[in-house]
Amino acid sequence: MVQNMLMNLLHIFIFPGLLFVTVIGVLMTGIDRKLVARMQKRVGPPIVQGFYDFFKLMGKESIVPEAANKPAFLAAPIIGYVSLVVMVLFIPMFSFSVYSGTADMIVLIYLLTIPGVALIVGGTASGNPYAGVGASREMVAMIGYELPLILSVLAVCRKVGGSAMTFSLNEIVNWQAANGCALFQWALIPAALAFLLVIPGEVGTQPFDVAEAETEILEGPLIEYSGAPLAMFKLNTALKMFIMPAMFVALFLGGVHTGNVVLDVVLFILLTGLVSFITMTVPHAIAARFKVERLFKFYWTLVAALGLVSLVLVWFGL
Amino acid sequence: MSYIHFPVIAVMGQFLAAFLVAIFGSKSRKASQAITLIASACAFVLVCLLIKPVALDGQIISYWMGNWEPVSGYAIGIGYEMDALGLFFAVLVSFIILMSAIYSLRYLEHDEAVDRYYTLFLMLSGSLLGLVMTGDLFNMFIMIEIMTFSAVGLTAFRNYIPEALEAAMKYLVIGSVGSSMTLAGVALLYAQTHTLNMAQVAAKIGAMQASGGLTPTVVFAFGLMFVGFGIKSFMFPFHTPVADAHPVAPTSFSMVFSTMVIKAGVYGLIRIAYIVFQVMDKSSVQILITAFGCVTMFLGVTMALAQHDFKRLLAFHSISQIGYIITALGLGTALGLTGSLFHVMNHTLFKALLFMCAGAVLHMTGSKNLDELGGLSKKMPHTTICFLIAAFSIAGIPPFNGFASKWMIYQATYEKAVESGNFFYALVTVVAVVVSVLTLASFIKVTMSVFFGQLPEKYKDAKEAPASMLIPMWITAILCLGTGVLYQLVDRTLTAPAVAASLTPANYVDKMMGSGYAASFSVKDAVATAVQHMSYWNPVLWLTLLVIVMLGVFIVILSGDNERGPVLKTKEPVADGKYATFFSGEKYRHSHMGGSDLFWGFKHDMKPYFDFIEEKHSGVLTDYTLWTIVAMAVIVVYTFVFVK
Amino acid sequence: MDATIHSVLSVNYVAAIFLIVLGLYTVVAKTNLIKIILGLSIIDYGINLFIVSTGFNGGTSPQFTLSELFSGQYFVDPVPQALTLTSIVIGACVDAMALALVIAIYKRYKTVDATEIRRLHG
Amino acid sequence: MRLPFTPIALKNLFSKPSTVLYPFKAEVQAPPNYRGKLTYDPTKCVNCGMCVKVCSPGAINRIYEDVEGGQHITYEFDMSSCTFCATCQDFCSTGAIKLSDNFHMAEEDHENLMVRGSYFKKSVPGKLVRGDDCVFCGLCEKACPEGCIKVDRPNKTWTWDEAECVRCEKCVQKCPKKCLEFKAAESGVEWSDACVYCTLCEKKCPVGAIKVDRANKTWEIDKEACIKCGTCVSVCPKKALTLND
Amino acid sequence: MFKKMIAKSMSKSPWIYHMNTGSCNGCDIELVACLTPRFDAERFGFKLAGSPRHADIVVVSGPITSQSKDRLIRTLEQVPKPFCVVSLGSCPKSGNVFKGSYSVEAPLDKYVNVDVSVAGCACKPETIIEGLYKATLILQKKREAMEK
Repeated sequence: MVQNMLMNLLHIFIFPGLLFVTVIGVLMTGIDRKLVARMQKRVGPPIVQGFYDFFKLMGKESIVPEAANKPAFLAAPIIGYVSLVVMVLFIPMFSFSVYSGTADMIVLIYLLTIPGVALIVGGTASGNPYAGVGASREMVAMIGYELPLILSVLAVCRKVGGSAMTFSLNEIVNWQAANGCALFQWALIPAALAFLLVIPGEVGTQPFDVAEAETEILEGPLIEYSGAPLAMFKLNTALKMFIMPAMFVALFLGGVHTGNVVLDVVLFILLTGLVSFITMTVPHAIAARFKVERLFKFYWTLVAALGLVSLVLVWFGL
Repeated sequence: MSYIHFPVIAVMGQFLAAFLVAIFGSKSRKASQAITLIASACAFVLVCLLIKPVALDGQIISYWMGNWEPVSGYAIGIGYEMDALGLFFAVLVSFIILMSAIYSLRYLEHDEAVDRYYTLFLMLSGSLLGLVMTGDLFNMFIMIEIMTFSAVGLTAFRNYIPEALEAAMKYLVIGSVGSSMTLAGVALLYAQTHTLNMAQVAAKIGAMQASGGLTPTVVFAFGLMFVGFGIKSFMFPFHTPVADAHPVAPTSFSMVFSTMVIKAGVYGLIRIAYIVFQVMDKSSVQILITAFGCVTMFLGVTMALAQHDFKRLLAFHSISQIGYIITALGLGTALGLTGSLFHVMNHTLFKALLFMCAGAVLHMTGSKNLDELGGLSKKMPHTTICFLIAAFSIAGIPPFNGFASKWMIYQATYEKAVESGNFFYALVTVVAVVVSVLTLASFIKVTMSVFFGQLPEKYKDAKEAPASMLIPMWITAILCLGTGVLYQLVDRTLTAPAVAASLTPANYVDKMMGSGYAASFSVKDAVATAVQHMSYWNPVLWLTLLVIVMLGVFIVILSGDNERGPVLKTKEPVADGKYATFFSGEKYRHSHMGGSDLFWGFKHDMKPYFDFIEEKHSGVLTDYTLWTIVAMAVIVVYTFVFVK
Repeated sequence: MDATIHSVLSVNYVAAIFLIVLGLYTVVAKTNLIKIILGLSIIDYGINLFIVSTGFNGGTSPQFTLSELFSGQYFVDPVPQALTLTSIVIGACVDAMALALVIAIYKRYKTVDATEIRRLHG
Repeated sequence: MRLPFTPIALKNLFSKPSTVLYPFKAEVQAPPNYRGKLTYDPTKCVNCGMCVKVCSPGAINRIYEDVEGGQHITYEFDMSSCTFCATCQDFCSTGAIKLSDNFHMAEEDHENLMVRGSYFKKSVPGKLVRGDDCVFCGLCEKACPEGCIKVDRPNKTWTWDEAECVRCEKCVQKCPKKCLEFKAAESGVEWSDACVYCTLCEKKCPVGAIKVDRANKTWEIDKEACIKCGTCVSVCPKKALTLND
Repeated sequence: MFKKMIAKSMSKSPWIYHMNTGSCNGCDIELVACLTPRFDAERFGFKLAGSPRHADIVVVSGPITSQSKDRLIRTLEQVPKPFCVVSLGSCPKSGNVFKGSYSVEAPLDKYVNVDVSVAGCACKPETIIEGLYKATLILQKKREAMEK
C-alpha cells in the first residue's frame, strides 16, 4: 500500500506531474520565443529565458493594490496552476498513462475552463478597469473557442466509440493503436484542423492574445500583478502551451506504439513540440493580433463549421 | 407505521399555519414570523423523517382521504400517494421554504403588512407540498391553482411598485390560461377513464396502450396537460411572466418562486409523461420535449446576457436551467432522468443562493442595476464568497454541484444520440455545452459588475448582510459544495430511488390500488435502456489530486523568499502611492468596468440575433398570450399527428 | 347510450369548444385588460360546460334517499358536477384577483391598455 | 487562405540571423561623418565665445578663474544637454571643437558626459595701438579671428573695434613689421581728441588737477594729484575723457 | 539554490517599461528599433512590458513636460522594487533645446535618481543596448542590497 502511495506521489509531483510539466512548459516557451525570433531573422533569447523570467519575477516584490480583493487576487493564479497540473495527470502519453478514468475527456475540457476563469477572476479582483476589459475579452475568446473544441472532441469520441461512444482518452489511444491515427481517418481531418486552430486560442499566444494585448490594454487582467502571482500566471500560460498540443497528440496522433515506455514518452514530447510549433510559433511569427469580434466570428463560423462537418461525416458512419 | 400520516400532516400543517397567521399575524410581526418558522421547520422535519422509509426502503405511502378506500378496484376518494419521486421534490420544497422563512425575517423589515406576506407564503408552501404528494389528478390541479394564486399575490406584494402589479397581471393571465388547459386535460382524462386517481388512470391507459394505440381523447388530454404543465414550468414560449416577476417580487419569495414553483411544473411533466400516460418510450414525444428544452436553454441564457437588472438576469438563468432539466427529462433514458432530477436539486440549491445574494445586495445597497453597482466584495465578503460558490456551480466548474448534473446531462444526451442514431441529440449536447459556457460568461459579468471592480461613491457605507440572512446563505453554499463533491452519496439516497420510482409505474399502481392491479391492466415498467444510471464522473479521485498538488504549490510558495509588500490598511481607495490602481498615471477616479459594456465582441457579432429576441420580448401582455396559444396549438397538433 | 344522448352531448361539446376558442380569441385580440379578464372567464366557463356534460349519461339527477334505491335505477355521474363546482369557485377567484390587480394597475399606470403597460420588457 | 509570410518565415528559420552581436562580439563603426561625442582642443581655442552663443540648448559654458597674469579658462561641454547639431563645430573659427564618431555615451555618473578643456590665457591689457611703420599690408586683418581690424590699403586707414576684440594677440604675432602692440592704458584719466576744450572738467575737478588752455588747445593733467574720482569723465559733454584704473 | 537562481536571473530578464514624457519620439523609435532584428535586444531578455507593475527598467524619454510630470511620479511609485531608471537621450537629463521653457520641468533627477543616462539626441540603438545592459548590472546590485 505504501509503495503504491509513493508511486502515486511520484507520479503527482515528479514525472508527469508538477515538476516535469513545469520544466517542459517553461522550456517550450523558451524554444517558442527563440524560434519566433529566428523566423524574424534575429538571434532571440536563450532557451532558458523562461526560467530567468520566472525566477526574476519570484525575486521581485509582489504588490497587492488597495482596490483589489486580496484573497481572490492571490488565490486565482494558484487555482489556475493547480488545475493545469492535475490535467496533465489525465493525459495518456501513448502507452504510459497515470490516471485514466473512464471519462477523462470531459474532465479535461472542463478543467480547461478553470485557468480561464482563474485569469478572469484574478483580473476582475484587481479592480483595474484595464483588467475589466481584458477579462471581458478573455471571456469572449473563451465562448469563441469552446464551441469548436466540443464539436471536434465529440466527433472523435463518436468515431472511436463505434456503436457505443467513449469519453476515455485511453480507449481513444488504444483504438488509434489498432487502426491508425485518428488524423488519417479522412472523416476526422476537419475535426483535427478545428482542434489545431483552437489550440492557440486557448493558450492565448500572439495572434489570439486578445485578452493580454500589452499594446492595447496593457496586459489585460495581469496589469496589477507583480512578483510571485505574475510568475504563476506566466507559468499557467507555459503549462497550457504543453497541455493543449499534448491533448491534440493524444486525440489525433495516438497510434504510435513503440516498445518501451521511455521511448514513447520522448516521442510524445517531440510530437507535442512539433504541434506547438505549427500551431503557436508560426502564427506568432507571421500574423498580427485579431480584433475581438473578428476572433469570435472566426471561431464561430469557420472553425465551428469544420468541427460540425466532421461530426456530420462521422455521424453517417464514415 | 406512524409515518403514514406524515405527508398529510405536513400539508395540512402549512394551511393551518396560514390561517393562524391570518388571525394572529396582524397584531405583531413577531407572531407571524414565529408561526411561519415553526410550520416550515416541522414540515421539513416530517419530510426528512420520510426519507428513510420511502427512499431507502422503497416503500410507497398511500393515504386515502377520509378513509375512502377503493371499492372493488375503483378509486372513489382522494388518494395521497408519496413515492420516492414525490419525496425527492418534497424534501427540496420544504428545505427551500425553511431557508426562505429564515431569510425573510430580516429581509422584509422595511415592508409593512408582513402577516399578509406570511399567509400567502404558507399557502404557497402548503400547495407545493400538496402538489408533490397528491395521487389525485384534480387535487393536483387544485394545488396548482392555489400555488398560482399565492405566487401572483406574492409577486404583487410590494404594490407600491407599478412593475410589480404589471408582472403579477401577466403571470395571472398566462398562469390561468395554463391552469385552464390542465383542467381541460383532466376533464378529458376523466371523460375517458371515469376516475381521477392517477394510479387507476395509469392502469387504464396502460391497458389501452397494450391493446393498440391511445384513443384520441387521451392524446388530446396529454397535449393539453403537457401545455398546462409547460406553462407552469415556464418552458420556451411561456417563459416571459417569470422574467417579469422576479425583478419586482420580494427576494425571499422569488427565491422560492424560481426554485420550487417552476419545479412544480417539471414535477407535473414527469408525473404525466412517465407515469400517468407512459408515453416516454415514444421517440416523437422525446423529440418534442427535448426540442422545447433545448430552445428554452439557449433563449434563456442569451436573453440573460443582454440584461442590466441583477434579478431579471437570474430569472432568465432559471429559465435556461429549466431548459436543461426539460431536455434531460425528455430523453427518456435512465441517465437522462437522473441527470434531470439531480439538476433539479442542484438548480434549487444554487439558484436559491443566487437570489439570496441578490437580495442581500438589494437590501444593503438598495439597487439591483448592474451598471451602478461595483466593488462590493470589500464591503460584503460573505455575500461575495457565497455568490462565487453559486456562480461557479451554476456555470458548471468541476468541484461544484452544477458540474456533476450538467455533466450527466451531456453524457445522457450524447448516449441517447449514439444509441438512437438521431443527429438531433448530438446537436443538443453541443448546444448544452455552449449554453453552459454562456452561463459562465453571464455570471462572470455579474461578478465583475457587482462584486469586483471599484466601489462607487454611493455605496461607500454598504455593510455586510445581517446574520439572519447569512445563515441560510452559508447553509445553501455548503450544500452546493457538498452535493458537488459527494454526489454519489446524494445520488444513492435521493435521486436513484426517485428515478426508479418514475420508471416503474406498475409498482406505483400496485401500491395505490392493491397488488396485482397493475398486472391485470398489463401496465409494464418503462423499458428504460440500461438502468446503469451511474455517470462515470467520480470527483473523489480528481479532488484528492487537487488537494495534493495544492499542498505542493504552497510549499514552493513559502520557500520563495520575496517579501510581500505590506498592504495599507486604509479603507478608501488610495489615490497615490504604490498601492493605487494603475490608471496609466492618472489619479484614482471611479471608472468601473461592468454591466452592459462587457462582452462587446460577442454582442457585436450576435447583434441581429440579440435585436430580434429583445424586440420579441416586447412586454405587452397580448403578445405573450399569443405566444402561449400558438405554442399550445403547435403542441396539440404535434401530439395528434405523432403520438400514436 | 342511445342517439339522443349523443345528440345532446354533441351540442354541449360544440358549445364548450366554441366558448373556449372565443375566450382564447378575446384574450389575444383585445388590448383592454378588463376584456382580457373576461376572455379568461369565458375560457373557464367553456371548460366547466365541458366537464359537466361529460358526466351526463341519460340518468336522473343523483338525489335519492335510501328507500328509493333499487337495482336498475340509473343516475347521472355526480363526480364531474363536484369538479365543476370547484372550477367555478376557482374561476371566481381568478376574476376577483385579476380585477383587483387591474384597479391597482389603473391607479399606477393611469391606463388599462395592455400595449401601454410594458415597463418590463427586453 | 493565403498565409502571407510563411515561406519567408520558414526560410529565415534556417538562414543566419541578421543581428549584429554588438556589445560583446562585433565592433560597430559609426557611419562616416557621424556627429557623436564632442572633442575639444583647448590649445586651439581663442575663447571667442562663438560656440557658447550659438549652442541652442546652451550646453556649453565657460568658467573663468583669475590667476595672476591672466585667466584660466575652462570650457565645459555637457553632452547630456547637447543636441549634436554640430553648429558649434561650424562656428568655431579655430576648429577647436570637433564632433567625433564615438557614440558610446551611456554613462552612469554624469561626469563622464561632461567634456572639459581648459587653458591658461595671459591677460592682455589695454588697447591695440598701431605703430607708425605700418605698411597697411592687411595681414593683421586676416589673422584676426573676430574680424575687428579693418585695413584700407588705398587710403591707408586702419581701424580696430575694441568691443569685438578678444585679445587673442594673433594680429601682434602676424604683423611683419611688429608695429602692433597692446599698450595698457596707464591708469588715470585719458584724453582723446574728441575734446573741445570747454574747460568744464577743469572747473569740476575737486583737486584742480586738470589745466586747459582754450587758446592753443592744450590739456594736461597732474597724475599725482588726480584722485581718479571720475567727475571729469562724467561731466565732459563730449565724452572725451575715459578713466582707466 | 533558490536564492542563487533568483540573484542570477535578476539581470537576465529585464522587462522594459517605456514612459514618453513629451518626447519628440526620436528616442522612442530608437528604443523600439533595439528590438528589431538588426539590434535585437531580446537576446539579453529585454521585453517591452505593458504595465509598470511588470517593469524592471523604466525608460524615460522626453523633457518631462508639466502635463506629464505628476503622471511620471505616480507611475514611478507603482513600480515594484528593485527597479532602475534609464533616461533616454538628452531631454530627460537637461531638457535639451526646450530648457527654460514655461512648460518643461526638465531634469529627471529632480524626481527620481537616474541610474543610467544614455546621451545622444536620438541616441543610437547600440548605445541604448549598452545603457540597458549597464542597468541590468545595477539591477542585480540593487537586488543584493534589497536582500540584506
